[in-house]
Amino acid sequence: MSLMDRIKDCLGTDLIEISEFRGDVCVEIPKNRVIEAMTSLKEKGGFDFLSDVFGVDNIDLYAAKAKKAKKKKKGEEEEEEPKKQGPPPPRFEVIYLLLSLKTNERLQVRVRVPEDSMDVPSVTGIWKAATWPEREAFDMYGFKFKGHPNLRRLLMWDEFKDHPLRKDYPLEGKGEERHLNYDTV
Amino acid sequence: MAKEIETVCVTTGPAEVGDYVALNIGPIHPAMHGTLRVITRTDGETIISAEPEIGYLHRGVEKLGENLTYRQFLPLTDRLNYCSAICNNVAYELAVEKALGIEVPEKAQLLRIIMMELARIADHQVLVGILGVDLGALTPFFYLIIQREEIYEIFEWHHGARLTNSMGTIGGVEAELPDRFHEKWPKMRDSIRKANDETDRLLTHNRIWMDRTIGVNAFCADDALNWGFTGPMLRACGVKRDLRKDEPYLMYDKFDFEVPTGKHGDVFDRYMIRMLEMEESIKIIDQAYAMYQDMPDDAPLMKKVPKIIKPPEGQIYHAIESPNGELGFFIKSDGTDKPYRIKIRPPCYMVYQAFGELVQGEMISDLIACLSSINVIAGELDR
Amino acid sequence: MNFQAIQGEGWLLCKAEQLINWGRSRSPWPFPYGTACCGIELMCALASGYDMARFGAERVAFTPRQCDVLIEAGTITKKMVPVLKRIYDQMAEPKWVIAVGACACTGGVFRTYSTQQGIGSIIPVDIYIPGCPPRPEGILYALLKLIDKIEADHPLYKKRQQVVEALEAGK
Amino acid sequence: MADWQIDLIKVVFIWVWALLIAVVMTWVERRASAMMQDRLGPNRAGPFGLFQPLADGIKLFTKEDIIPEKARKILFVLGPPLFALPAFSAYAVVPFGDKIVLGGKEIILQVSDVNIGFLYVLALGAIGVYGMVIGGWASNSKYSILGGLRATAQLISYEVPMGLALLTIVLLYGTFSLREMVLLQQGTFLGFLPNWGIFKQPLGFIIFLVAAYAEANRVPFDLPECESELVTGYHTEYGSMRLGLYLFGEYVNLGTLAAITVSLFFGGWALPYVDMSKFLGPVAYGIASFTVFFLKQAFFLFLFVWVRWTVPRFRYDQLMGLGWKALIPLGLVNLFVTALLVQLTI
Repeated sequence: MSLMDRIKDCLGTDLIEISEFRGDVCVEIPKNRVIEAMTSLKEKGGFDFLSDVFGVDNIDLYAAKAKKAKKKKKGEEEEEEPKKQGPPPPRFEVIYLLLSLKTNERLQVRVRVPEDSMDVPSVTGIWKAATWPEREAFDMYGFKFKGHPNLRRLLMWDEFKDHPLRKDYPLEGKGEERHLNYDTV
Repeated sequence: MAKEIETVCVTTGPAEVGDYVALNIGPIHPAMHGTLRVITRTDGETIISAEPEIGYLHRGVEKLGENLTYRQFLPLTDRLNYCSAICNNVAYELAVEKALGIEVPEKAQLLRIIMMELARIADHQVLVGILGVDLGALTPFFYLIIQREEIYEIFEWHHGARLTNSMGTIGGVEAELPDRFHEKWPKMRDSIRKANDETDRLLTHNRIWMDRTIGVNAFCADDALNWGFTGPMLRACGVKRDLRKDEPYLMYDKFDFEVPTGKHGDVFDRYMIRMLEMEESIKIIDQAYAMYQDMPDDAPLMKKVPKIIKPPEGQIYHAIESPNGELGFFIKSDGTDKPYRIKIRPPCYMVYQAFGELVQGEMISDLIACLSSINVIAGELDR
Repeated sequence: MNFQAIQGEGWLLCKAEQLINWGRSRSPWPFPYGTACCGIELMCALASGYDMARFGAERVAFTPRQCDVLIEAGTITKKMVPVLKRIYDQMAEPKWVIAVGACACTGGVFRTYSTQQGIGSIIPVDIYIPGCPPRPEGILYALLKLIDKIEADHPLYKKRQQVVEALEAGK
Repeated sequence: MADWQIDLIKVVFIWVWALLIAVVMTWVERRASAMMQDRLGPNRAGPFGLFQPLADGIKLFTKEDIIPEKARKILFVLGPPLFALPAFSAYAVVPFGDKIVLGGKEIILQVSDVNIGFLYVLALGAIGVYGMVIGGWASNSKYSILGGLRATAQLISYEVPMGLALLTIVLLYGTFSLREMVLLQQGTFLGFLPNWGIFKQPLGFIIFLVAAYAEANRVPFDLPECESELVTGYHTEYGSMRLGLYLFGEYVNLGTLAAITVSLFFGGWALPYVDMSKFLGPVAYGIASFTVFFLKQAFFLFLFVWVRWTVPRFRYDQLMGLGWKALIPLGLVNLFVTALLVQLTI
C-alpha cells in the first residue's frame, strides 16, 4: 500500500486535501481536528516523530495569485465581472513535519488558520517536541496554541508587540528597542 | 539569606518565589557560549528547575531569506551553525536542488562529502575541546584547536574562507580538490588521529572525568524521541538513527561506516560518540577520496542550472545529518526567484528545549557539563 | 646625568605616565564577548595557533570588573543591547572596546528587525575590525593597534587637567 | 650584630623571598601552561616575558577601584588582605636552612623556631579561608556567595584529613617544631633510603598532598573559583589591586604549602647521604642549604602547575565524598597503624 493510501486510510474523513511535490507528501486537515488526526497519524500511521512546527503567512501568495488571475483575464477578453467567490482563503497555515522512524517516510501536515480566529490546538500533549516550535510560531505569527503549557515569546523579548514574520511586517522593523530597568526588581 | 540575594539578581523568569534561590546564568557567562541564558532555581547547589531563555542571537535569518534570491541566501546559511558551515551550505543546496528536481554530478557529490566530513570533524573537535574546558581540563582544547586549524587550511585552499565557507553553489561545486590536498590529507589524517588519541588519553579514562560525566543527566530513548532529539544526542540514548544511513542523500549509501551508539544518554556517551564519529568521518573521507581519484579529470562538477533560479510552486523539506543532528530546510516556493517561506530546522533547538528536564535535580556543575555536551550553537538556535 | 633634564616641567609626570602605559599595554586582559561566528575566530586567536597571550592578553575572565578590553565579537541583537550596555558600564576604568566583525561594526548582512546596526551607537568603540568573520590575524592586529593607542595615552596628564579644572571651577 | 638586627634581616629576607616566589610563579604558570599547550605564552614584557607580573601589577594598581553599591563595604575591603596576609605569616616558622655559626653567634635560618610551629601553620591556614568567605559574602553577588560557601565547606573538610596526616608525622617525630622535624629526617633508614618522612609515611604523604591541593584551591579542587561555572567564584566582583591581592595570595599560599611539604616529608634543607656542613664554610653552607631547600620547593611548585593543566575539575559533592569518605578514613587508619608501630618500637 502506498504512502498516500495509508494516510487516506488513517485520516478518513479528516483529510481535506492530499498532494505530492517532489516526493514530499502534504496533507491538509481541519483546524478543530488537529489532535485527533495527529493521534491517529502517530498511532495508526506510524508517524511517531515530530520534526518541526511552524507557520506560513499566505497573504502575499493570494495577492500575487489574484493579480495573475486578473492579468490573465485582461489578456483574454473582457468578460463579465468575476463571480463572487466564497469567503477569502484563510491567511495563515501551520505546518507540522512528521517522520516515521520505522519506514523513514516524511509527511507534511497543513492546517489552515484564518486571521480572525488564531487559536490552534496544541500538540504538545502528543509530542513534547512541539513546545518551543509552537512558542516560536506564536512569537512570529501570533498563533494561539490552546493547551500549550507556557505560551510566551521565545525569540523576541517579552515587551515586543508585533509578529515579525508576518508578511506585512517590514524587514527592517518598526524601530523597536529594548530597555531593561535593572534596579526595579 | 535567600531573600536578601533575591534582590540583587535580575530575572524575568519563572515568577514563583519559594525558598529557593533564583540564579541567573548567562547570557554573558563563560559556559553560555555568549548568548544563552538559563534561569535556575537552586536549593544549595541542586537545581530545582531550570528554564532556558533564547533569542539573544535572533537575527531574522528567515525573514531575510524571504527577501533574498535563492543564490543570495547561500552565504547566510554559513552563519547558522558556524562551527560546521559547510554542512549548512550543502543542506541548503540540496534542498533547493530538490525543489528544482535536479541531482548534481557524482564528482561534486564526492567533493561535498569530503568537505562535509571534514567540517564534521572540526565541529566535534570544538565540542570535545569546549566540554573539556568547561569541566576544567583546558589542555585538550588546545591540542584539538591545532588540528582544526589544519582543517581550516584545506577549506581555505578550496574555497577561500576559514569559517564561513559558502562552499559550492546550487547545482554543484565550483572547484576541484586543491592539489595540495593530495599531500596534506595522509599527513593530516595521522595528526588528527594523534590529537584525538592524546585527548582520549587525557580524558576518557581519567577518574575525575569519568566521575564528572558518567551518569550525568542521563536520558532515556523514549523521552529523547518525544522531545525530538536527533543526531549524537539521540544516538547517545541508544537509538541507532543516522540520516546518512536511514535516508541516504548524496552518495552516503555507497560508503562503509559505522554508526556508534551509546546506552545511557549521559554526558560521557555523548562525548564518546563524538570521539568515535570523528574516526568514522576519517574512514568516509578516505573512501570518498579514493573514489574521487578514480573519477576522470574532466568529469563535470556542475549541473546546468539557470542563472535565475525559479523553482516551481510547491513546498519541500529536505534534511541532512549535520554534526548536531537533523538539519532540515523547508522551502515554500511561489514560482518567483525568491523563496516564499524558508524555515530552518536546527538540530540543537529541539535538544535545548528539553534542557529543563535534562538538568532537573542535578547540580550546577552538571548543568554546565550538560550544556557543553549538547553543543548548542546560538546561530542556528535563534536564527 | 644632566640634572637639567629632569628639571623640566612634567618630567616626573612623563616618566610615571610611561611606566603606567608600559604596564597597561602589556597586560590588556580581554573580556571575550563572543556572541556569534566571530566568537569562534576569537577563540582561535586565543588558542595555540595564534596565541593572543603573547601580548599579555592572558587571563580571560568573564567578569567585567577584572577586564580591560571588551572584545565584542559577533552580532548584537536588540534583545542583547541592554546587556552589552550593562557589561560596559560595569567595567572599571580604563577600558577599551574592540568591535570584531561586520556585524559588530555595522550590522553586516543582517539588516533586519532584530539586529542592532553596529555597536558604535551603544558604547564607544576604539578599534573596528572588518570581515565576516575577520581572521585571527585581524584580531591580533587590532590588539596591536590598541596597544599602540594605549601607549600614546596620557593617563596622568588628563587626570591633572581634570583636577586643575575642578580647582578653577571651585575658585 | 644585635639579635634584633639579625631577626630583621631574616624577616625582610623571607618576605622578599615569598613575594618573589609568588611573582615568579605567576610567570612560571603562564609559561609552563603555554609550553604544555603548544603555545608561547607572554613574551612581550621584558626578556621571555619575565616582567609580565610587573606589568599586571602596574595595571591593576592604576585601575579604577570599584566597590559595588550593594556590597558590604568594610567586609569587602577586608577580604583580600585577610586572604593574603596569613599566607605570608606562615612563612615565619618555615626552616629554610640549617643553623650556621657566624662570628661565634649561632644563627638559625628560620625567622622563629616556635616549638608549636606546626600548629601555627595549621591555624594560619584556617584563617585564610575567612578571606575567601568574607570576600564572597560581602560582594553580595550570587556567584561570589556560592564560591564563598564552596570554599568554606571545602577547606573545612580538607583541614581534617590534612590534620590527620600531619598527626602521624607528629607521632613519628615526637615534636611540634618544624626545625626538629627536619633535623630528625637526616641520615638513612633501612640502610639505603634517606630518612625522609615520605618513606616512613607514604600514605600520610599522599593524603597530605591531596589535602594541600584542596587547601590551595588548585585544579582539580578549584571549586571556589571554578571559572566555567561561577564566572570567577568568590572574587567575581573584585577588580583592581584587591583582585591582585587575591591572585597573589594564592601563589604565596602555594609557596607556603610547598615549603611545608618539603620540611615535613622531604628532609627540608638537607641533602640525602651527604653532609654539606663538613666541607663548606658557614656562609657557603647557609647558602647551599637554602638552595637545596629552594630546589625541593620549586619542584613542588611546578607540580602544582603541572597538575593544574592536566586534570579536570571535581564536582562539589564528589569533592566532599572524596574528603569524608576516602581521605578521612584512610587518615584514621594510617594514624592508628602509625600509633601502633610507634608504640611497639619504643
